[in-house]
Amino acid sequence: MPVYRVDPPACRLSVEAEGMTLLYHRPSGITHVLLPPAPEILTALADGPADPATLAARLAVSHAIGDGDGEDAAAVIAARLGELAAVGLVAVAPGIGGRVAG
Amino acid sequence: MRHAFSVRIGPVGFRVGSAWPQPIAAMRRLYAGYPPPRDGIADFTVRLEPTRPWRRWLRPSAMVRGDFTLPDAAPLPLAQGLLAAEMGMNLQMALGARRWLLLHASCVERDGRALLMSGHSGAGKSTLSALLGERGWRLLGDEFALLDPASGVIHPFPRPVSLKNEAIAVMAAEVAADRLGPLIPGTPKGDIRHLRPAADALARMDEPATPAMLLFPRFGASADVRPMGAIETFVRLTQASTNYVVLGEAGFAALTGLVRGVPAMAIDYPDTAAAIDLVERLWAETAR
Amino acid sequence: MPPAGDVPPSGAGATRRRLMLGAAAASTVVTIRPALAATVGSVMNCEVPVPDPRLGAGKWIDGRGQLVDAGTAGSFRPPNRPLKAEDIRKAMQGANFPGADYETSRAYMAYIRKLQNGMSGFTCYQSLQMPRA
Amino acid sequence: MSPTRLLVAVLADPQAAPALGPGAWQDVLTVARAELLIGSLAHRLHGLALPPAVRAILDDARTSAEHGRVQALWEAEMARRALVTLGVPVVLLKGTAFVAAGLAAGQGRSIGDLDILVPRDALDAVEAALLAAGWEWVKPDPYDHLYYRRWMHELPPLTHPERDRMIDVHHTILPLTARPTPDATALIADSVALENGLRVPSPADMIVHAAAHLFADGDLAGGLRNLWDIDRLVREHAGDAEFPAALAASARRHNLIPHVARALRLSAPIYATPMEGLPIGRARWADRLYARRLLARDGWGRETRPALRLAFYIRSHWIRMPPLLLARHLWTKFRRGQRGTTSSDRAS
Repeated sequence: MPVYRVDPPACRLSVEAEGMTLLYHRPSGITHVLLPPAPEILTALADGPADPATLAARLAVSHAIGDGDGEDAAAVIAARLGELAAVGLVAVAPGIGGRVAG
Repeated sequence: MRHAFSVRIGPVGFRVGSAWPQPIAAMRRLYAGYPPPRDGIADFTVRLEPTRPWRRWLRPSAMVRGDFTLPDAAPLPLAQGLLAAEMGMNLQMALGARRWLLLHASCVERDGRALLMSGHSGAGKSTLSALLGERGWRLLGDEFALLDPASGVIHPFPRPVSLKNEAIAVMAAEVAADRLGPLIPGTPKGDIRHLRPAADALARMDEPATPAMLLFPRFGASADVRPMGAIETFVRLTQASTNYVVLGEAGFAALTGLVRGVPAMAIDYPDTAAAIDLVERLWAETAR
Repeated sequence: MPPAGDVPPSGAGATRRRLMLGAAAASTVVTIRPALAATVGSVMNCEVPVPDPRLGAGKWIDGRGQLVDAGTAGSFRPPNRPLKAEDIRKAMQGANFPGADYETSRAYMAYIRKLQNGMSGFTCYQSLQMPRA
Repeated sequence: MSPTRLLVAVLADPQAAPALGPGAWQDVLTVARAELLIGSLAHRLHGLALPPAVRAILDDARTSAEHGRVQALWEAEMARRALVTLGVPVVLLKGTAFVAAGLAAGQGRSIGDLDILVPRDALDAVEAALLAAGWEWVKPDPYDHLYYRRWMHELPPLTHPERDRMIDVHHTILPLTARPTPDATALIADSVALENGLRVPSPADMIVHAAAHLFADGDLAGGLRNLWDIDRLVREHAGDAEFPAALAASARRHNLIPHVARALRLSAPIYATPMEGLPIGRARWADRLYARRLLARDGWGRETRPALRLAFYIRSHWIRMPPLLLARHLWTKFRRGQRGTTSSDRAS
């Protein structure tokens, strides 16, 4: 299972509304609309790189995990991390090279 | 270029050059009373040029070029030169505006507060804003609303209103004849006639207004109102803006500020009379 | 204008909030893309000639949008004027082109969807799609 | 003085700007936009006393340039993430390299597609990694692929549909058909690593590549901006005594001495670039033709001197492909045209 990293919180500007998050990603200049668990994943990953299983455990500490329609939590987290990596909000280690723009 | 005309519409200065005299003469009449660009320097340049040298005389057709262009634009017959100039100016705003978040929306003002109406072309927002402009509202613009990222106010862009097909007769019944430009038949969008904004709207074109209500009007079977949440409004407005992405963080802050501060509603209306009643009622209830 | 807050820091002390994970297949990220579709009608005379006059003059269109010889069985006569942006936008939502029946309109749309970079009308269709779904 | 001459004069010496009148400003700003130099101009004139209308237009240009910079760096970062596991050197080229390396040439610059140079034997691995990471062929036409692989110096262009950005993967810096055959291996070997692991050419190689790009694979389109890059890159090392020798050595190694010499001979009169000790070779009467072509634009932004422009356009095809191959290429395109599928020639 790959290990994922996230760039520092200062790279993201977000506004919560109606249970969703409008997020501006400074290094890419791209705006995303995030539904749970995506924002929670970014926040938890800020505590250090993790693979999906580790992250699922970390999230279980700070959140009461609702069941993912019976699917294994780590599998759901892995899918969400893949989606976040595709838009560049997280990266598979070894590294995040993006400096904070501007 | 042989023929040229410069004009300022709200905060934006344009210069239009043409290989033919007709479009420029028509613009002088339509834009009579508009100021020249500030400091004598236009923000954008538009050029009306023949597609081929011989096309200047043989079945002349005007290619619209300028600072910003889109490949694949088809030329327009010279008889529609006024429309070609309008489209060229709109294209410069759509691709070149940076000082404000550009919303494809019409906008009217009352008591210093602005009503924005956004939607696809053909949703009737130009006609609605033109009608309101004759009913005690000040027309800020029928095509673009300019949202200032720093202050959150709307700057007017009162270009002549582009009336299409049935809307021409509707407005002709409302205004003096000298307010209407020439009829331009058979354009790609049907018959077009331009309506000059009221004298007050031109005189106060530098007076911004604070956004107070946001409507997404649509022709519908019967009058209907549906409140919209901040997220849906935000996403829809990013699709109604041609420069949201290029403004970066300032665009994000401006748009999140707007959708969190201003009530938004999707409205259906069967006819313009019902639309105006609906707008007046919602404005009275909402924009205190 | 209220300042947009930064991401709230996480911490072990935070009370445990409910977090619905949702199904693995359910996407939770929507990316905002540059848009031109809403304004294309008012910023350029955007038309799509069917077929591209340089390449397929005299050809007809088959059901999959391919150019075929005139009169081929199951093919459709091309429109006599370039298709206008307004009509294409409506056809993208299922409407028919003016003066064309359902099958003909679907054939024209199939042709338009196959437009490649460099073919005339490509940018017009591309801007009608912005943002690409 | 023509608006284009005024533009290059103000770029070279910003102090000349406050003297311009409204008419001159209108034309200079219009030419600057058309030549993709308005971002650079905005940067050069920042802080000077200017008419409010001019400052507003230049502020807009800086907003555009800043967005372009963020997009270019992000595209490089996404390519880096897709290719990092290959352990292959990835050298950024042109505008993205200037910005990534924080050079003066990158300030306010409008940046186009992402250009990267990779070792020739890594081309297939790079192609596979980019396709796996979501990039797609701009034109899936098999004939194009064959043409690009055999004769051009790059993979067929790829685009990322999510971000609508194109990437050109090169394995040398000139089409194989062009007579001078630069030493791509040396360019990669001498490249400099950035903090994030991506690489940029050495300072001397950057100038040599910019000169190659200016003359060898284009019809001088965008030449005024490419020449500005060269001026800024040269000035970056104005005080370095060894630099002229390094530049001459790089030009020799890449068989591009005449291109570098001509680029420098054009940059001096147009941007007043300091030339002491630089390999500028002998002045040629053709230099004047290049300068006239670069400055061929009027105050309305229209291209002028059509005959001269056509000559350079034909030349750009001629030198990219030997005559026989050019004929076969055009004949194939013509025959394909008859069968209703096409791919127009993409100016690189």
